[in-house]
Amino acid sequence: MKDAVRIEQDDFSQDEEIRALQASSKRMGGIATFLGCARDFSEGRAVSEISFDAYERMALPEMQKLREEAISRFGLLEARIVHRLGVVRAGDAIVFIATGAEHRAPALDACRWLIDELKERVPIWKKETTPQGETWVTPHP
Amino acid sequence: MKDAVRIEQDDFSQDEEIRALQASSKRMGGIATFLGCARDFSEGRAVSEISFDAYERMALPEMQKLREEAISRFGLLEARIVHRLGVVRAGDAIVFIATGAEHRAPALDACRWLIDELKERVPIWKKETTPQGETWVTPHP
Amino acid sequence: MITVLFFGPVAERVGQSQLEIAFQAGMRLQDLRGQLQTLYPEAFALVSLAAVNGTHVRDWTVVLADTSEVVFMSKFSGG
Amino acid sequence: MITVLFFGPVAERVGQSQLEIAFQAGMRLQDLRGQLQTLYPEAFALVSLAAVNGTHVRDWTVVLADTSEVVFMSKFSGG
Repeated sequence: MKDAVRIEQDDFSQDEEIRALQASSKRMGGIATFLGCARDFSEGRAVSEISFDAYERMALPEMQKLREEAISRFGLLEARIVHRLGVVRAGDAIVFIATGAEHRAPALDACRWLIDELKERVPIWKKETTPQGETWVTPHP
Repeated sequence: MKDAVRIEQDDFSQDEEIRALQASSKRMGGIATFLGCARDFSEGRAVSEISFDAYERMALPEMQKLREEAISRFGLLEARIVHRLGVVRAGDAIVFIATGAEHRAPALDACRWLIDELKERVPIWKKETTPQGETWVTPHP
Repeated sequence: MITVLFFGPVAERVGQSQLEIAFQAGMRLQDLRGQLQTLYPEAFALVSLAAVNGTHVRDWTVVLADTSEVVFMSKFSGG
Repeated sequence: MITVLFFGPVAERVGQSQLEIAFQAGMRLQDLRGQLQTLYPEAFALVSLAAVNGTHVRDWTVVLADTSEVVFMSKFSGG
């Protein structure tokens, strides 16, 4: 089975991730996921592709810490986090988070917390290619 | 493509549902999902299977209304809701909700709203089979 | 005739999922409930919602029409 | 030697993703930042975070060791 926390070039299957999540416990009654994907339009400009730069030495451990924090903070049974690097196009997956708990509330709360924290804490940067050239994305305040 | 709102016996693929959701727009940057699944344990009792009864004449239109309400209330690009009937066992999917929006916050908000409202508004009842016999589930207050 | 449907725990306690009840002009939802409650008190102890012709009805004084489909329901537990 | 790494928009403005800087005993993170800021003011206008040896550092007065890996980073935009 693939690691619960990964940074990788390749696309992944949501079904496979959910199966891996569920494999950890038969007590899982609620699974929440968030999938961040590439849009063909951002800040009023057409976007043809998105590429990434990451400080992987720090990014992967930060993602692993986030998973562990979420599990203990929300009492999850399991959580998985995958972030892609390389080049992606409109519709492609960028980040995937899945959280599983006995009941729905902690799974939903943890999923939102994880994507919000990931954006704050994981050293990855996004560059959009538009007809006007390439631009590094500035995070919204 | 399968309908965006369905009540069905068969299991479904999350990947397929996500692809159908994404097909509606290239502007989708955030997709949230909730999967409710059967647990092998509930209220202190082992559960071997779960079966359902539904007032389908009302259930499907209520789910369709929920989808439309969620789309307009949260400004979603698309939403899908699937509920299974028949008999399911531990780990099997029961209900699936997927919401897609330009940004993550409305997708996450709408997903939670939809599962909460579905439980309040859709006439489906769950029966758990335990070693002590069969019990209709009483919703938590 | 009015068709009355039951589902889940209510159907289990009634012992059937469908009844046909003679229609009477001016009959209200609460009248029908009253009649059936006397016959199936245990089932109706669970009833907290009703639907007429597939639509949730909150006003128990609504007047029923002949051939109406009425459902007396316990709290939902789907999802 | 101290290895300094840059990523994303900071690397673009510096024009490279790695520099080797001579280590000086007692050198603080803020000293290194000051040196590089003078050389790459546009890049450092974006810098709001730093990491030493893979760990986020909030205290800019921390003393660096020889062979430290230091990263000056702009706000993250992953996810």
